Amino acid sequence: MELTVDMAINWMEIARDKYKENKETLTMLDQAIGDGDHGINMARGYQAVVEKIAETEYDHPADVLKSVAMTLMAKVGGASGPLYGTAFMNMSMVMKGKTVDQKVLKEAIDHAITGMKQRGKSEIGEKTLLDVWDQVSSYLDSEDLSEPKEIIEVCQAVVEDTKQIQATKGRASYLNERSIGHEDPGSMSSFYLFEALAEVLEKEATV
Amino acid sequence: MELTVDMAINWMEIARDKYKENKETLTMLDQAIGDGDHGINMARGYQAVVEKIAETEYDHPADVLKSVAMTLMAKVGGASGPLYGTAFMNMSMVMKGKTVDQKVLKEAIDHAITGMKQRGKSEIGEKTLLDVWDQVSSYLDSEDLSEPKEIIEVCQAVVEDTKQIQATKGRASYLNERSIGHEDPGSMSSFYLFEALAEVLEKEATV
Amino acid sequence: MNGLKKLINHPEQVVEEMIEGILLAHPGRFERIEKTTVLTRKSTVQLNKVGLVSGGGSGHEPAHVGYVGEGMLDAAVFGEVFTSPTPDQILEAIKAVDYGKGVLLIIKNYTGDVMNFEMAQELAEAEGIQVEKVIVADDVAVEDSTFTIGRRGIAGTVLVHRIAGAMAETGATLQEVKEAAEKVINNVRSMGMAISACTVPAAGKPSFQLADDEMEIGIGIHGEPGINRTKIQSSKEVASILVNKILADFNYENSEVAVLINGLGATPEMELYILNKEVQRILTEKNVAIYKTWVGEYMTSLEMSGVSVTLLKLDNQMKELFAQKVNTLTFQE
Amino acid sequence: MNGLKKLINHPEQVVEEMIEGILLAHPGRFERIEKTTVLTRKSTVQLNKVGLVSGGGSGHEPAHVGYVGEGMLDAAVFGEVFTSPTPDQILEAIKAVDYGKGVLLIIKNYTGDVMNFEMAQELAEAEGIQVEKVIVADDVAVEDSTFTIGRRGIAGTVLVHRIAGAMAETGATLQEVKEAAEKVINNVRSMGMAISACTVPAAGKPSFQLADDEMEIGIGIHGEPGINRTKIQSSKEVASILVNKILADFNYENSEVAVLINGLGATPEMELYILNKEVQRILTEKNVAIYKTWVGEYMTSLEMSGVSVTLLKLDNQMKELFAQKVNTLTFQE
Ligand SMILES: Nc1ncnc2c1ncn2[C@@H]1O[C@H](COP(=O)(O)OP(=O)(O)O)[C@@H](O)[C@H]1O
Ligand SMILES: Nc1ncnc2c1ncn2[C@@H]1O[C@H](COP(=O)(O)OP(=O)(O)O)[C@@H](O)[C@H]1O
Ligand SMILES: [Mg+2]
Ligand SMILES: [Mg+2]
Ligand SMILES: [Mg+2]
Ligand SMILES: [Mg+2]
Repeated sequence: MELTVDMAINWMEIARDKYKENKETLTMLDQAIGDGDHGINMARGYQAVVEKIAETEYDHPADVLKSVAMTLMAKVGGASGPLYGTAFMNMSMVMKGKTVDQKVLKEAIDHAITGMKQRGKSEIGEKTLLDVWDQVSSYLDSEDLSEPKEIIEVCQAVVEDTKQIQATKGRASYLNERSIGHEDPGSMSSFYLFEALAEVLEKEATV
Repeated sequence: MELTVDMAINWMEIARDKYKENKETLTMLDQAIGDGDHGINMARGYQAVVEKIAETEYDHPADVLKSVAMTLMAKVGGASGPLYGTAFMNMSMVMKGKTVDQKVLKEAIDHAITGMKQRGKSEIGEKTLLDVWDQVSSYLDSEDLSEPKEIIEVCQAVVEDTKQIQATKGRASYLNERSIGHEDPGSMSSFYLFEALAEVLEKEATV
Repeated sequence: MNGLKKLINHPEQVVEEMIEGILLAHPGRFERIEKTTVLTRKSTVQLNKVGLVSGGGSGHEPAHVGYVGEGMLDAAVFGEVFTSPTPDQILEAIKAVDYGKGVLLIIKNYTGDVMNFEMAQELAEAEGIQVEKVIVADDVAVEDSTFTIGRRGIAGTVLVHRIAGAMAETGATLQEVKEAAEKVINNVRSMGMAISACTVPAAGKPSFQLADDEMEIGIGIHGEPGINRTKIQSSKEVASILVNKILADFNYENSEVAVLINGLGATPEMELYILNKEVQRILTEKNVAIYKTWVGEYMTSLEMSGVSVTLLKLDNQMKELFAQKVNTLTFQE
Repeated sequence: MNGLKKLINHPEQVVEEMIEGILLAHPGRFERIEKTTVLTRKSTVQLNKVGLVSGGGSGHEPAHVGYVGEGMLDAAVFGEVFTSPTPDQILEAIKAVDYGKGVLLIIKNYTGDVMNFEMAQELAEAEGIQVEKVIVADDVAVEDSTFTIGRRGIAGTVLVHRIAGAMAETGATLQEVKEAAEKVINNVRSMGMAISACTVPAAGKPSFQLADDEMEIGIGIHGEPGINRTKIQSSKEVASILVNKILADFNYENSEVAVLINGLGATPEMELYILNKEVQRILTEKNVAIYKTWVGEYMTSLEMSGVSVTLLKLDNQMKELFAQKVNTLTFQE
């Protein structure tokens, strides 16, 4: 595989559609253990992302992701804005000047995780979106990307797993053990993001 | 008939019980076309009345009614406080030094009506408690009091009739034609008052 | 407890307990006349001015205690929830704030309020105190008619307190203070609406019911039903309904006005400011110049969700009086 | 319209329209930084003091704009409803109120707020501006733990604004202002509860549901569920739950405190004062002396019905700072 500029743009377009469509789902999840704005935040952010990248010319996918980072940072707010902003910024840094194959993608995701951990002062296993990114990284490490849709299953499983965890970071942590039994909204939004990526890669693979 | 001190006291006790029991009915009626406090006002006022007259010695029913007037004036508030206060004050003035037979009672009620009209700047037929007092006066004029319970029917009919009237005084007047179809809460509270009186007179008649 | 969704102890004790809570919170501001529900202005100096008394049923907080202090009222009389206070209480207030120049009663036009205040006035006059009264009737939702009690007094009353209070503070005579109050009354109009009702504690259930998609136009401040029920509309449309009804009643064109956007209890400040934006847009379109604006809760109706809009046409005297110092819980300017 | 029971035009435009409504209502108070959601203090003189910036999600009005002005904040940054503002906006605020003595950020302890403000701080420092921050975490409902994000910042934040603002006004250095703020943070504790939830406009439905006879203890100010749900109780019992939880966390005995009784949006003033009475009774019983009390809406949660209680242990410096002049929409003392 190779992630091109067009694919990166398409990734964002599909993500935008998914966030728009699933705004209510994310709202509901965030209402249960947070403050109910996560769906709104993501929908607003990715709408702005798509508008931004539509009006710009890009030479390299790293540049697309940098635009995405800046836009998310400025339009999302809350906890997810800086986290996703940092993630895309760090991915962009890794990809810069490189051909984005599976290895580079995995390195980019790892660097995104490093950045988010630092920004969020958090670790894997605290019932946050980090848990999804971590498993995507592992998957890219161990499997070749011949069937990109497998990423979707991997993410789905993590989201399901976050149900069992008691949150220790983010708003859900205020609930103590009452956070158990609910999926983490940020993990769900990361699921949509990687689902969108998987669909782009799948499309590319079958061309 | 002759209204004695004991009967006047008993009248107030029965009235208190009726207001306590029917607080919700009056509240409901006042919520429909007023502000919902009439039941509370009457229950509070007559509770205070009974407490007041229990601790006082009286020589004449006029003195009892004067206590009632002062207490209602000080404990009820709203529109009904000054009106009922004035009514009892004026009744007391008429009864003073007299044997309270049917004729004196009728004169007392007429004087109450005069006072309330003046205080409320209102007339008969404006969907207020005056309508009930007016019919009680007519009844006392035309019938002998051999069956006091007839007063109850008279009052009941007036309350029913207030439904058809559009209020032009009191809070219900703000509703314009929307006040039609609802009984006037003040008429209903006057009904309870005369029902109590009728029961006292009835008791006396059958002794 | 009684199962009511209210943070209270006993539905019949709310007024007494509120007064105690107010005194504890603001020990320097108020004096309670013993065994009454009257709070008077605490002053470090001997006052030599017309005394101003207002009051009415409780449940409209910050009215009226929030307006007691320098440059506004001298006493507030608390009635039971939505029930006018009684003449004996009002009389005590009059006696307490008669500093020698007479007392002005500022009454909202409700049968109960008018009767109870008038009786107190008669009693005070019988004791040799000079008392005048003004009656505020600013609510254009209600028809102005000589056959009925006429219009209600609602949030516009606050501006009467403000102007009469400032006038009294200058040392003006009772007649002058009364005239200043009447000028406000003649130039002030209000109109309100609600999207949910309120519950009188002792009544235990809401005064009326609005469906999830309904609003009630022309609501008063006592949980009385309004004059018209419609589907819920945007802030823009609500502003237009309220302002147009006011403008149809009184000509504010080409004049300078004070605007009071008043929340009825549960409406977030966010929504009041959004409504303010719409109101000011309409006024500007209609050539009404805005001199001063207040946005907040000034005359509430317990936890009712809704707003009222008040306009007051200003002249130079009023502008000068608005510039005067005021120091009450709700106004500090 | 969208059928929401709110007086708005469009759920996604509420913050922008609110800002416009605020500017129209108070033209003399605020300046908007162009193309941002930042309102700064309008001053007739050149300021020479530490600049104070606060902000956060909207829906907490009067926080934070109500605290912008002489003796408190220099800028408020508005985020979307319940969503921290973004670093670019905060950066603009920092730049605007850097009068040459540096800027202090007053942040409430939420992951989102902390991250966005910290990023802005980094960006501002990169531009050569001296920036310090304090993080308010006064809510004792949440466990204090180093493994988690720790406690939330709620109504106690207002007192941090007040003291840091007064300190800055004296011309103190950034370090001194920060220390004054931190002293408040170390001595302030709060706890809240709700009897009904609120609805984020764009979410369209309430954040949680409470039955007619339920209340939720330990609620935050973002419509998050609380820590404990119980049957609704009397004001007396609510006061005792809230105050005892605070006293269990911090020893206020034999000290002087400031008390803030904060309504979350829909709770009538009447109920806040009744609660105040109960709170003060308990404090007096426990030998806590009350120096100053505020009762009202200071840090709301849209139209949530509920309250929070805040206690701050005072020393002489704080008492002097509380006596200093403040002139904002919400505080004028
Ligand atoms: N410290 C953290 N580290 C990593 N992820 C976090 C952290 N705090 C929160 N999150 C993620 O952010 C999500 C919430 O995002 P959002 O609702 O947009 O922000 P907020 O909580 O400020 O309202 C959570 O579901 C969680 O996955
Ligand atoms: N001007 C008036 N003249 C005679 N009766 C009146 C007048 N205004 C009101 N009432 C009576 O008072 C009743 C309402 O009493 P109440 O609810 O206690 O007072 P309020 O209207 O002040 O809340 C009405 O139902 C009506 O019968
Ligand atoms: Mg959230
Ligand atoms: Mg009534
Ligand atoms: Mg009443
Ligand atoms: Mg949020």
